[in-house]
Amino acid sequence: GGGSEETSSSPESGEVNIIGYAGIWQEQYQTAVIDPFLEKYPDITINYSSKRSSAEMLSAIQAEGGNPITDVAIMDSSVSDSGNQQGLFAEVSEADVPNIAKVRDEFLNADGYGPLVGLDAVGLLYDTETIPEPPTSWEILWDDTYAGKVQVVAPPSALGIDLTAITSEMLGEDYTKSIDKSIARLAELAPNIQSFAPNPDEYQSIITGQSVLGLGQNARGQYYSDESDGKLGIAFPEEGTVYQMNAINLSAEAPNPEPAKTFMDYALSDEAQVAFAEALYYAPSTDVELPAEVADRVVKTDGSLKVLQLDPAWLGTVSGEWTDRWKREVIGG
Amino acid sequence: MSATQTIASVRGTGPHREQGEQERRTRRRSRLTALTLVVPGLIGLAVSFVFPLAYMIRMAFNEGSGNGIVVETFTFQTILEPLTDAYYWQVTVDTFLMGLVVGVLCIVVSYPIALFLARTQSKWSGVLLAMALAPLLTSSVVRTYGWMVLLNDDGLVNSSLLGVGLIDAPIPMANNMTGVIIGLVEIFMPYAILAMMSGFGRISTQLEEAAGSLGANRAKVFFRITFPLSLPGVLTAFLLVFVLSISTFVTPRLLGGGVVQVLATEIYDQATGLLNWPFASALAIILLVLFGTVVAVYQALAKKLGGMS
Amino acid sequence: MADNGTHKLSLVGLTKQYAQGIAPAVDRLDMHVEEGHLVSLLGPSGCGKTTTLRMVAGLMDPTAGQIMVDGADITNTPVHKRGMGMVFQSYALFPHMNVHENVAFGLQMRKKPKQEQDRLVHRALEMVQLEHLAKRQTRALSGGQQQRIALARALVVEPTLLLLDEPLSNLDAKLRETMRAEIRQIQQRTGATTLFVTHDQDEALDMSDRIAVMNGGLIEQFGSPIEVYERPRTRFVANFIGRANLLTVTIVDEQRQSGADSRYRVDVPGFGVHPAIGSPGLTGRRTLLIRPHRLGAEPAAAAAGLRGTIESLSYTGDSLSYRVRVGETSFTAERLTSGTDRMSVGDAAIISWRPEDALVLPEPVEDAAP
Amino acid sequence: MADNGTHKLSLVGLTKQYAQGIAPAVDRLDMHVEEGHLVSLLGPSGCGKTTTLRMVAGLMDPTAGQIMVDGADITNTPVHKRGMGMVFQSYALFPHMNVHENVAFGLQMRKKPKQEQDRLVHRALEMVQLEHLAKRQTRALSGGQQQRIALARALVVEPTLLLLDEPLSNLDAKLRETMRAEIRQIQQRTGATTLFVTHDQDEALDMSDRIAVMNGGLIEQFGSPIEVYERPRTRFVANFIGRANLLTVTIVDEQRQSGADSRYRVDVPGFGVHPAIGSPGLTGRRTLLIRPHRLGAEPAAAAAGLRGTIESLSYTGDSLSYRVRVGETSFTAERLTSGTDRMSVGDAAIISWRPEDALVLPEPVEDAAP
Amino acid sequence: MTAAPVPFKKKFAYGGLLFKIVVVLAYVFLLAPLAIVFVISFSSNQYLSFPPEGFTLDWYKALPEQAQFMDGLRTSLITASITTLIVLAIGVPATLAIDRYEFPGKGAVAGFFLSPLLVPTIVLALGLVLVLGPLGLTNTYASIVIGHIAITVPYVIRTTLTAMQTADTSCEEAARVLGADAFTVFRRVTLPIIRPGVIAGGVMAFIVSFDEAVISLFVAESGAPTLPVYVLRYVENSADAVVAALSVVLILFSVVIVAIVERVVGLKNAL
Ligand SMILES: Nc1ncnc2c1ncn2[C@@H]1O[C@H](COP(=O)(O)OP(=O)(O)OP(=O)(O)O)[C@@H](O)[C@H]1O
Ligand SMILES: Nc1ncnc2c1ncn2[C@@H]1O[C@H](COP(=O)(O)OP(=O)(O)OP(=O)(O)O)[C@@H](O)[C@H]1O
Ligand SMILES: [Mg+2]
Ligand SMILES: [Mg+2]
Repeated sequence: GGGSEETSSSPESGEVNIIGYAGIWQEQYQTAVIDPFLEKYPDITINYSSKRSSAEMLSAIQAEGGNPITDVAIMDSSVSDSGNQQGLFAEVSEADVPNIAKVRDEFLNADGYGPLVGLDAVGLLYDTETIPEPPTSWEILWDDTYAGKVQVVAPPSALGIDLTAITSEMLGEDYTKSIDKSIARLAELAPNIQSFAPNPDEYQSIITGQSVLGLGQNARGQYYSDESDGKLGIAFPEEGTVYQMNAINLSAEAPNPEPAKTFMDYALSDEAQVAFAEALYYAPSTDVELPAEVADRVVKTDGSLKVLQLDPAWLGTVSGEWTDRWKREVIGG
Repeated sequence: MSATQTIASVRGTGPHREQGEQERRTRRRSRLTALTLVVPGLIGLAVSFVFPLAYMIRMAFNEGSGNGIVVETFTFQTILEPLTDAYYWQVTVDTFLMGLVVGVLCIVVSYPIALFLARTQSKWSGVLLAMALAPLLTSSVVRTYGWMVLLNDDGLVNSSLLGVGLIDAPIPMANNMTGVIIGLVEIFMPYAILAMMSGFGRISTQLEEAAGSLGANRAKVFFRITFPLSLPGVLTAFLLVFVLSISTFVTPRLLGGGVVQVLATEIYDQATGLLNWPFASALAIILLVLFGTVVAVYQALAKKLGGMS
Repeated sequence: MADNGTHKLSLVGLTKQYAQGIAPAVDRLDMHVEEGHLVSLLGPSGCGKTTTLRMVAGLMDPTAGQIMVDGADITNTPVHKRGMGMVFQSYALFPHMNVHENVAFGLQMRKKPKQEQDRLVHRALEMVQLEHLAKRQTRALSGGQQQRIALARALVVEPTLLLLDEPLSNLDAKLRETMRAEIRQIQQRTGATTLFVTHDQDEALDMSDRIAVMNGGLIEQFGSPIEVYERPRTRFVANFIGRANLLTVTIVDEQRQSGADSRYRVDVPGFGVHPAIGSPGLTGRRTLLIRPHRLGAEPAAAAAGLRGTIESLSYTGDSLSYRVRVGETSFTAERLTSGTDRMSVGDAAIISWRPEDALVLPEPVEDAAP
Repeated sequence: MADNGTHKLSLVGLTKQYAQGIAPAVDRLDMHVEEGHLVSLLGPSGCGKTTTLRMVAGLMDPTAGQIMVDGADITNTPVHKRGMGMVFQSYALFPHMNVHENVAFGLQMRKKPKQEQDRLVHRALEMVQLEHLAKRQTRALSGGQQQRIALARALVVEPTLLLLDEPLSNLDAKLRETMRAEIRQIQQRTGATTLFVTHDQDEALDMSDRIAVMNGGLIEQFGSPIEVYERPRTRFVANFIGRANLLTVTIVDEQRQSGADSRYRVDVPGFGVHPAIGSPGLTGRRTLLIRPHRLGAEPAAAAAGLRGTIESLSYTGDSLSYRVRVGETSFTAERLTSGTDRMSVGDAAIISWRPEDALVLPEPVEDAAP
Repeated sequence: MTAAPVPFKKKFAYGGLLFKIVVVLAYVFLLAPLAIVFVISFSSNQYLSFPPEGFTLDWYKALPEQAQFMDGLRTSLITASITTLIVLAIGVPATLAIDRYEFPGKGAVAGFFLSPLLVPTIVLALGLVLVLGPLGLTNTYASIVIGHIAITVPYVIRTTLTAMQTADTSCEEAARVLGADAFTVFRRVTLPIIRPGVIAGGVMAFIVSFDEAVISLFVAESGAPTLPVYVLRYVENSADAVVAALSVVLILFSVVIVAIVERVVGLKNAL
C-alpha cells in the first residue's frame, strides 16, 4: 500500500487497534480474517476491542477523547455515518487502501469515508423442531401459539429499528413519514414477547429452548444453525427485510494509521471476504465469487430479495424517536 | 505549714482572661497539621468525585441530539424534557417503587437472619456470619447470572415446580420486574443484614428478659420490645438497600428482559445506546434528586427514632 | 428433705452446669426463704449468684433440682407465667417507652383494664416518689431515678417474689447508700419477699433479713447479718465479711458454758496457749478469728500480751490500722482515731485480745501446713 | 509571688478554660510541691484534677499561669521534652508491644544504647517484681500486673515528676489496697516527686505526704493527711474527707489557750450553748464539726446530753451507725460493734460529745438560713 | 441431682422452631444463586438448563483458554491493588486529621469523605466519562483507578475511623509523655493499634474495586476492561457455563480473602 512518511510506523509493522462486534462475530473474524492477516504480516499486532452494538463502539470512540486508541472500526453504517459527520473517522481513498477499487459502487461511501466491508440482513429466527417449515411471513410473530416464546431486541438496537420499518411496510405505511400504524401493531406483539433484551442472546435462546421465534441476523443465524445441527432455522419472509451493513473505517485520530490501512486493505481482499463469508455467512461487499453452498446462505445482494432501503443518515435522525416510541408504546404499553 | 503552702484563690473576681498565647499557638499548629493530612484526600475526591459530578451536571445544560452530537450551550431544555414527559415521570415512579419494594422485601427476608446472627450462641456463628456475608464479596454480575439460571422459564425453580406438578406452565419470573426484584432483594441482603445486626447488637437482651419477667410471652416480647427497638437499624438498612437498588443497572439489565425501565437503565441506554449525553445527564440529575430526597427523609426519621432508643 | 408449704421460696438441690466437663456454676444448692424476708445472695464474682437468680426467675433452666414457690413446683413454668418481679443491674428500662408506659407494661401483659392500670401505675410511682415524672422519657432520668422506676415496674404487678441483681452497683457511693435505705423501706412497706444479689458485704449486712454467703456455687452460710458476721462458720465467710485476723490453731481443751458457746483453750503456734470461745464440741485443728478492731495494739510499755513491731500503718481518717509483725505472723489491729498517742512504723507494740473476741470457727482445717 | 527555686514543682495562677463563657475547669491555682513528696489531688468528679495533671504533663496548654520545675518555667515546653512519667487510669499500655518493649519505649525515645536499655528495663521490672513477665503480651496480664508495668514504664526514664491519674480506680477493692501500699513503697524507694489524682479519700489519706483538696477548679485546702482530716478549713473539706455531723453555730465567746487552738463556747440553735475548740480569732456564724465516731450515743437512762430518738441504724459488721433525731436535726453516731447493748429504731437515746471533739471551722457561714 | 446435665439454653435467644425454619429459608434464598452457579459449573449440559445431565470439569479446563478472562483478571488485580494503595495513602491521614485534630469545617470534611457512598455509581460513571474523555484518560488503568477512588474512600475512612475512635488515646498520650514526637507517636503507636481497621478498610476497598462493574464499563470498556465487565459481556452473549466456572473460582478467591480478614481482624469489625 502507498503509505505516507509522516508517521514513524511503517505499513507492515506496529499495532492496530480494532473495535468491532463482540461474541461470535469476534471469534469468527479472528479466525477467518485476523489470524491469516497476522500470519501474512508477522510484524503487526492486533488488539481487538469488542462491543455489543455499534452505538457502543461509537460511544467508546467518543469517550477516547484526547487519548485516541482505536485505529479501525467495523460497525453498522448508519452509526458510522454519524461518526463521519462528527469527524471521528478519516476519508480513505484507493491510494490508501487499494482494495477499495474492488468494492461494488453501491457499497462505497458517498463522502469518501470507509466503504462497506460486509452485508447481512435481518431474518426471522425459528425453532425448526416446533416449526418445521420455514415461515414465509413476519405475521407468525403475532401468532398466539408462540406467546411468551418470542424474542425481539428493542431499539436502539438496529434489529428493533428494522422490525419497525418492516411492520410499516407490511401495513402499507410510509415509515419515512409516520410509524403510527407500525407501532400500534407492534404493541399488539408485545404480549407475545418473552424478552426485549435477551440474555443469552436470541440465537442461544432458541437453541436452548427458551424461545421459539426471534429476530436475528442472517449471518449469525446461519452460523448457529450449523452449530445446533439445524435446530435453529432462519428465514427471510416475503414482506421483505433490511440490510445490516458494516462499514470499515479508519479513525480520524488513529495512532497507527499505516498498519491500519494495511489491515483495511486486507479486510477487503478476496481472501478475507470469502473466508469471512464461509465462516459467518456475511455477504461480501466486493465483487468476488463465493462457493455455491456459501453463496446460498449469505444474504442475496443481487436484487432477488425484497429489501427495504433505510437511508443511514436519515435513520440516525429518527432512531431516538423510534426508540422512545417503542419504550412508551410497545414495551411500556 | 512549712514551705509548702497554698493560697486558695478567691473565685470570680478580676477581668475575664483572654485565651492563652500558648493555647493559640498550639491550635494554629494543629490546624496546619490537620490541613496537610486532609489535603491529599480532598484532591483525590475532587478528581474522582467532584469534577465528574460537576461536569455531569453541566452537561445536562447542553443540548444533545443523539449519536454523540453535543451542542455546547446553556439551556434548561434538556432538563425540562424528562420533567415534562409523563413517560419519564412513570420511569421515575417505577424506579422509586422498585426501590421501595426491594427495600421492604429485603428487610423482611434479612431480618430473621440478622436477628439470628446477633443472638445465636452457636459455635458455628462465625461460619454462619461468613455465609451471610460471603455473597457481598462476589460480584453482583455473578449473582445475577445465578438468578438468570434459577428464574428462567426452564430454570431450576420452574423446572422443579413443573416436575412436581405444582404448575402446568412456567411462571414468568425472568425478563420482568419480578425477576429484577427477586435478584435485587438477594443481592442486597448482606448489606441489610449487616446494617441491622449492628442495631440488634445494641439492644440489650436484658430488656427482653425484663419483658418476660413482666409476663410477656415470646411473641409479645418480639412485637413490643425487640422489633420497636430494632427500628433504627431497620431504617438504616432500608435506606441502604433503597439507595443501592435504584442506582444499580446490571441486574435490571440482565434480568429485566428489556421490559424493566428504570432510571439507571434509561441513563445507560441514553449514554451508550443513543449517545445522548446531555439527556443522560439530565436523567442522572433526576436520580440524584430522588436520592437526596430519600436520604433527607431518612435523616428526619432517624432523628425521630434516634430520639427514642 | 424440705418441709414445703411453710416457705415462700424453696430451692432444692438446684444445680446449673453450663457445659459438660466444667465445674457447675451452681452446685446442688438448698435454700428456704420465708415470706416477707429480704435475702441477700452475697459472694465474690463468679460464685453463681446471678445464675441462681436467673433460674429462680425462669430465665434459665436448671440442670437439676427444683424451685418451689408456696410449696408448688414451678421449675418448668415459663418465665412469663411465674409472676415474678425482677430488677436488673442495668435497670433494663424500655428505652422506647416513657416512665408510665414502662411501669404499665406488666399490667398490660396481665390485660388489666386501662383505668386500673393508671391507678396502679400512679400508686407505684407514688411509692417511689416519682409520680411527677410519669411522662418523662426514661433516658432523661438520673441513675437513682431509673433505679426507682425499675423497682416500681417490678413491684406494680404485685410479684410473688422480687428479684434484684446487683441493683446498686452502677450507682456512685453516696447514691448507693441512699438507695439502700430506700429499697429496704419499700420492700418492708410492700412486704415483698425478695432475693437480692450483691457482692458488697456492707450492702448485704445493712439491708438483709438473711444472708446467703455463696462461694463456688455453694452456700457456705445462711443466717442473719449478725450471725454471719459474729459467728462465721468458715474461714471463707470470716474473711469475706469484714476484715479478719485468721490463725490456724489446735484446740487444747474445751470447757462447756451454760450459754450457746464453749470456752476453749487453743494452742496458737508460736504464741502459746490462749483462751477463746466457739460453738461446743470442736476439736483438732481449727481457725481462730479475731477482728482487727477487737485486737488491741498498745505501745510496748503499756500492757501485757504478744510483743511485736509495727510493720506499716494506714490512716483513713476515722480509723488507723496497724500491721504488727509478731514472729512470722502479721496481725492487723484497727483503732478509731482520737488524736491521742499514735505509734509509728518500727515501734515496738504489744497486741492483746479479750477471750470473747477470739472465735474458733467450726470448719475444720484440713491442710497440714499452719 | 512564689519563691521559686526552692520547690520541685510550682504551679502559679494556673488556669484552664475549655471554652469562652463557661466556668474555668481550673481557676488560678497555686501549688508548690517539695522534692520527693507524694501529693494527692483529691476532689469530687469534675473538680479539675485531671485537667491540672494534664497541664503539668504538657498534654494540654494552660489558658493562663505558669508551671515551673526546679524553678525553670516549662509552660511552653512540648510534652515529649518535659521528661515526666505518667500513669493513666487505663494504664495505656501499648497493646502491640510486650512488657519489655513497653518499658523500653521511653528509653528508645531517649536513644539509649540497646544494652543500657535492657539493663534499665530489667531493673525497673525487678522493682515492680515482674521481671519474669518481660516477654509476655500485655493483654495477658491481670489488672494489678498491668498497673505495675505502667508504673515501671513511667519510672524507668527517671522522670523529673511522676504523674498518676486515678491509677487504682479500675482495680477491685482488695487489689486497690495492696497496690496502694505498693505504689507508696516504690515511690518512697525511688524518691520520685509524685502528683497523684484520686477521688477516693481513703487512698489520699493513706498514701500522701500532702493532700490538695480540690473543689470547682480551686484548691480548698492543702496540707498533710492529718491536717485535712483533723483540722478541715471548710465545710466542703470536712464533708468530703470522712463522714461528718455539721451544725451551723454562732460563736458566743473565745477563750485563748496556750496551744494552737482556742476554746470556744458556741450557740447551737435549739440545743443551747456548748463548748468547742477551733483556731483562734473566730467570731460570728461558723460551722461546727463532730465526726460520727466521736459522737457518743447511749441508751436514754445512761448519761447526760441531748435527748433524741433512734431514727434508723445501719449495721456493717465492724461498726454500727445510728441516726439519732434530736428536734429538727439528725445526728449520725458510729460505734464499733462489740456484741454489747444495742439500741433499736425508736429507742430514746442520749447523744454527747467531748469539747475537744467539736471543731469550729474557720470558714465563715454566709447563708442566713441555719 | 442424678439427672444428666442438659446443655446450656438461654431463654429468649429466639430459638423457636418456627424461627429457625424462617432463618433456614432466608439462608437458602440468600445462597441460592451462589449454589446454582456452583452446580452449573460442573454440569455437562451444553447450555444453561436444568437438571444437569452429567458432570464435567470441562468448563474449568476451558477457563485458562479464555484469554479475555485472564486479561480482565490482570486488569482487575492491578487496578484494584493500585486503588487500594492510593486510597489507604490518602484515607488514613485524612482519618487521622478528622479524629485527632480540631480544624474548622471538620464535620463537613468528614461528611464529604463519606458522601460518594450516597451517589449512584451510574451517575458517577457518566460524570467520569465526560471528564476523563477529553483528558484522554479513558480506557486506561488510570481511568479505572480514578473512578474507583471515590467509591472506595468511604470504606477506608469508615473502618479506620472506627478503629481510631475505639482506640484508647491515652496510649498516644503515654507515648508523648515518654518522649515521642508527633510523627513517632503515629508510627510507633497509633498505626499499629489501628492496623486491623486499616487492613479491613484496605480489603474492603480492594474487593469493592475488584467487583465494581459500572464505572469500569463506562470508563474503560474498550481499553482495559476489568473482569466484571468481561463477565457481564460474556453472560450477555453466551449460554455456556464457563462463566459459572469462573465465578466459582472468584467465589473461592473471596472466601480466601474473607478468611484472611476474619483471622486478622474479625469479620464484624471489618464490615
Ligand atoms: N453463659 C455462660 N456460659 C458458661 N459459663 C457461664 C455462663 N454464665 C456464667 N458462667 C460461669 O458461671 C459461673 C457463675 O456465674 P454467675 O454470673 O452466676 O456469677 P455471679 O456470682 O453473678 O458473678 P458476678 O458477681 O461477677 O456477677 C462463673 O464461673 C461464670 O464464668
Ligand atoms: N475537653 C473538654 N472540653 C470542655 N470541658 C471539659 C473538657 N474536659 C473536661 N472538661 C470539664 O472540665 C471540668 C474538669 O474536668 P476534669 O476532667 O479535670 O475533672 P476531674 O476532677 O478529673 O474529674 P473526674 O474525677 O471525673 O475525672 C469538668 O467540669 C469537665 O466537664
Ligand atoms: Mg452476676
Ligand atoms: Mg479525671
